[in-house]
Amino acid sequence: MKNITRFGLGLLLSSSVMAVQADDVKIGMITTLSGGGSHLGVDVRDGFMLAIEQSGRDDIEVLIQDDANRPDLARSLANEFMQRDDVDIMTGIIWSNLAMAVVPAVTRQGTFYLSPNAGPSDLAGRMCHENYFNVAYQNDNLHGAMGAYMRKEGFERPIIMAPNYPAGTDALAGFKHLYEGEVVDELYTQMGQTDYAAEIAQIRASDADSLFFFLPGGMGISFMKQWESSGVDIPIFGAAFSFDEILIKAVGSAAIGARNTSLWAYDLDNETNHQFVDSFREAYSRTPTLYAAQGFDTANLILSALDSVHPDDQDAFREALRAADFDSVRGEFRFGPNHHPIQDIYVREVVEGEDGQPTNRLIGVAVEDIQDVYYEQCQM
Amino acid sequence: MSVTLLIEQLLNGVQLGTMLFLMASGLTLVFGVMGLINLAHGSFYMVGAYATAAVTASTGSFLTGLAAGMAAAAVAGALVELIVIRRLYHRPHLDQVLATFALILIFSEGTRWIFGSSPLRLSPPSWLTGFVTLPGNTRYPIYRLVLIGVGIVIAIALYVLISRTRLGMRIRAGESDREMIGALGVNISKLYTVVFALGAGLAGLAGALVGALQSVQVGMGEPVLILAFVVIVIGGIGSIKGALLGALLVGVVDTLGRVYLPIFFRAFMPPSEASGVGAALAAMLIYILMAIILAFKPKGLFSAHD
Amino acid sequence: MSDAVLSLHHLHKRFGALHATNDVSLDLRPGEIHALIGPNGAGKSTLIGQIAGNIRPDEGSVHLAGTAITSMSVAQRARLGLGRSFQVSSLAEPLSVMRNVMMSVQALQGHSFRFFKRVSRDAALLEPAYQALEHMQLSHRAWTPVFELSHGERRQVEVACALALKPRALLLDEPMAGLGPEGSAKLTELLEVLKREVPILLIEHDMEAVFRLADRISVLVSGSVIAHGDSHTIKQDPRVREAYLGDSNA
Amino acid sequence: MINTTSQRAPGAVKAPGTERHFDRKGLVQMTLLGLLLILPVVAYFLGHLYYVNLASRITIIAMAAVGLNLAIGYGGMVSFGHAAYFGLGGYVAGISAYHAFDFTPFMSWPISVPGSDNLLVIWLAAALLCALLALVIGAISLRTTGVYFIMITLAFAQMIYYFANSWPTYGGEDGLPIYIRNTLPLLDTGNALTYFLICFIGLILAMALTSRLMKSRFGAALTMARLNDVRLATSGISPYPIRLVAFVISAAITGLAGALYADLNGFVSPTVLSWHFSGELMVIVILGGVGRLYGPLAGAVLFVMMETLLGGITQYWQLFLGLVLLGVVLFAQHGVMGLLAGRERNE
Repeated sequence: MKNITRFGLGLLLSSSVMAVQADDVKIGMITTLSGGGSHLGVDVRDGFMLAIEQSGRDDIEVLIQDDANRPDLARSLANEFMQRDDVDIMTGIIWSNLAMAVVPAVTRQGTFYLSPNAGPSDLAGRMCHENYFNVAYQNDNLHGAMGAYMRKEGFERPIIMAPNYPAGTDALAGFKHLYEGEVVDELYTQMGQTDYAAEIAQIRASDADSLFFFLPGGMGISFMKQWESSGVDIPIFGAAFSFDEILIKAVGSAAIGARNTSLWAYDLDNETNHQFVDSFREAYSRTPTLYAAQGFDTANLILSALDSVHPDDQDAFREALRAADFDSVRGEFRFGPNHHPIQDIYVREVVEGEDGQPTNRLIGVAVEDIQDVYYEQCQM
Repeated sequence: MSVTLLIEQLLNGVQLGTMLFLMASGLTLVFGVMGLINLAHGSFYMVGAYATAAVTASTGSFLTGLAAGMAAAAVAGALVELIVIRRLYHRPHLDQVLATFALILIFSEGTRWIFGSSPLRLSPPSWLTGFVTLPGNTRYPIYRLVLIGVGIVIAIALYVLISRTRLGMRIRAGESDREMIGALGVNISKLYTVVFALGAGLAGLAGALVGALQSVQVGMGEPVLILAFVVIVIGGIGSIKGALLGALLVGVVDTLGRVYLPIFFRAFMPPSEASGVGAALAAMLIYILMAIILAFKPKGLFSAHD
Repeated sequence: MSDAVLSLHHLHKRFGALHATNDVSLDLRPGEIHALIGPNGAGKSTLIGQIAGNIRPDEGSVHLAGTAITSMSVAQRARLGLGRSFQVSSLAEPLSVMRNVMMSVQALQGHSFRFFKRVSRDAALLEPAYQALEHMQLSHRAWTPVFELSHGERRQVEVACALALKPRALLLDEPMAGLGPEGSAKLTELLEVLKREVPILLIEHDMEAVFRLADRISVLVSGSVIAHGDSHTIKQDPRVREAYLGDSNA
Repeated sequence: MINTTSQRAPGAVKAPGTERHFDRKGLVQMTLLGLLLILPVVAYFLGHLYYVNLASRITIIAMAAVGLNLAIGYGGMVSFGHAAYFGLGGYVAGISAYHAFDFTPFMSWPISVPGSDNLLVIWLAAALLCALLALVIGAISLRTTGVYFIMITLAFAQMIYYFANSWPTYGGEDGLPIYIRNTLPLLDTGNALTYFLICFIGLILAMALTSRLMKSRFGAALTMARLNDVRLATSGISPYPIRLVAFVISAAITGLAGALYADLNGFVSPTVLSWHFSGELMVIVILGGVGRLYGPLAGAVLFVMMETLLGGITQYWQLFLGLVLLGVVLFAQHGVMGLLAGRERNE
């Protein structure tokens, strides 16, 4: 394996000094390793590199750069990868707004981009591209699946809450789309909000029978901690973005009992997944999050295509990717016509683990073979 | 909207305000006494929260953790003052901004290097979880009431410290005339270190207390820092009284704005749109408040300096 | 009173309980030096502030050449022809003497929103400024940065700045302070000549200079003018003697 | 005696040292500018487009800092909210292109305003709108001084940041893509070198404007407003309108840079409106040398290069960036230009 985190070269230094064989494959990874929410990027990177390492191939060079969660920096790094390093494939971006800044430019210039996390609706619909593959989810998937699940479970008066920004409003729209019923109220919080006392009081004052929220990262931690001591006792639901293994450990007991939708669970029963979880724990001494799983799958998808063809043959490589002929840690995996996954979405419940720490336990399937609603707008 | 809900939201606003006060009082003291703009004040908030989380996790005692957090922030403050800040007192505000901006980067990434990217766990102790039932059958978390109580105690303690003690006398002298306290024979550099460490310790205490309710993560100090600046500017820089009233004003306006603006817009808009517009306006509300106040009172409400 | 260049009518200013200016009326006539003296804390600074425009009076009015300037800003008053110097030198230290003086010329010639013509080649600015400096016998220091000047020279620059405004009246706030005998003598000489061109309201502690220069003297104590007249009258006035006996400067 | 009417030929009074002469400062400045121009051209013909785009980035950031330097360095107005103008300029480019792309009018009432992908139109609109915004913000903010000014400018920028974040029409937090770079007649703006040269000319013009401005009557008044506003007022010039106009020009330059940046990146998002970006612009100005014509350029070169190079070495690169900045502020008081070219004389 060649795990090369590239050292910056001087302005005058050409990348041609790197001794790389002509048929080697270069993958550029731009991900969030510093700043807010960097544990997502770290997990994507670690999952991805684990798969590359396990493949035993030494003709793959992975260049990794930190975007610090800044779109303009990500865009500049993408230029660096495409124009200086001449990478064949790019991947790694965590956040939708960064993906929107980077992906169209990358695919338009004839480089493949595989998304290990973000799935904004525009990239699934009117801005879809033949060189863009989403190996994670379309942003609506998990929220919609939770809507369907809560309807199925008989909750009739949910109150729903998200930050007031595009991913937040999309999340609530996605939820309502598959919930197919009236919600008691919609609450919009602020980006990066840390105090939820006002919202919790509103929730208590409503006569809701359940709460669905989308508060990724630190916002979710803050909310759940404050929720715990509020004395409101309706069940809470969310998407995996507030309930990854790292976040719920930071939340502590307050997360116990919450149910969340995910495209993957570490206790999902299939052979690939067992091996992945075991080897990840061994390599990094922690339980993988879904981001690690997505990174792992992304790498394996690339590897499966590389087995048959080099990315220089773009059409053949694209077909190989589209076939998705690899063993996914989430079981069944295939692409829809817009190169977004058609997959099962699971429901997990946060329980107390053997070590006393909260952990996710798989409790069922929310929706089988979910597909986004945007593929009809996609013309490739 | 019922009256009890309004009262509960007022309490929430006051609680937010008292925590902002802990941040703002240190900031305003440091500015009042040393004339220093400290953007890195939020870093002490973060240091306090991280130290508390780490010590609470290893000792199992929240109070020990709290003490450790406050101490760690104060020590960090003293060190920063000794190594960096004291070279900046006679520099223009610009240099202070650049240096403390650099300190933010150093503290944030240093913390991430030591503690990793994942948020840390920190919860209130079990004897402070749960809620009390207020008149009107409202349930209110005990921990938040404790926070209000701590804020009030600190405010009183600061008042006594500044108006009744030798240290306070020197601080007041420093605020009114920086040259004079040198003439009085006060050891200025020691006074500055003490005041800076005191401010940092208060920020650390705020970070530790609030960290138990929120996410202990890198960068947690920045939104609070901006709010604290709004507070001291509204209150009048250098004034502890201004910081207290500014903090309460900002806390209450922010909380009530978040709740009632969306409801207000629902009177003449479809609900989902009203929520969005209301939330957007609520996010801007305290900045609008600040701009209006400064437009009419360019030195804030209770300026210590003319 | 009608030919007065500068006149104050019944000015009042209170700061809380302190009646800092209490019904002060004064005037300044062409060709004269009118000195305003008074012990420390008499309210001189407050009064100057009201004349120059930093402080708004609570009651009363200020007129310059027949125009009411009570509600005008410092800059507006300056443009109307009120030149002033400060007790503590107030010049832009890093800049040359010329740059400081040219500011007044620039103001006199209208607005400052000319963006492209170089000041350093603008004869319309340079010439009058240089003349003002020659007037104050300082042209040899024209391109010296202010921070290199002596205390006395700075005083002269301040007066030159005021002169460059082609003022109708000059307001000089303790120009002799800190000058030493030689500097004082020189400045006194300069002012004696100057007063023929522009009347001067002189606030001064140096009694020798005051009695030599002033045509009329007003004495300010506790915010009120307690005595008024020529130097002889003032020297004899018992109230002035009383007020000054308690003062170290007497 | 003194009352002699001087008899000098017109123009006899001259400021000494106004003739150009070549010195260390000139050498450093010409080297900086020369390298910035030549290296991207060489890189372009060697086929390294990345370096051309990197140079464009540096150039644009430098231009934004030139704008800020006019306010901070020359006018003494420490604005902590210049991201607002940079972002607004960017959004003008983004929104205009969005409507031109969709063939929808930007505004239909009271007059119909179509979108445009013509860069000249966009630049004009960006500069004018930023000037207008700065006129409003400056008119209120300049009533305050010192820290209050720093904070009120920050407050206005935060308002705009939150507004852009939550206003869905133009993408909110996701930002707004510009699919195809906006155009100029006769030029292929999509070509990296052409675009770099456009940015370079923009930077040169901004610097020339600043330089010229500071030598004019307006500049003299602005300098005096910074050094001693009491003297300025006593001389008969109100500092307020002088400062306000300088603030407006400063914002327009920064806004223009924002428009260029949006087109370089092909998108605009609220990140460039955040207080972090305002802070970075300030850092660049201080890093280069406050109130020095070439300071922003030197600062931008250093900052962007550090960001780019350190980012490839370690994921904790911001720690080292912080240490470098701290070192500069503690040990190189007059910024990089002060270090390289010696102290600035104020004449």
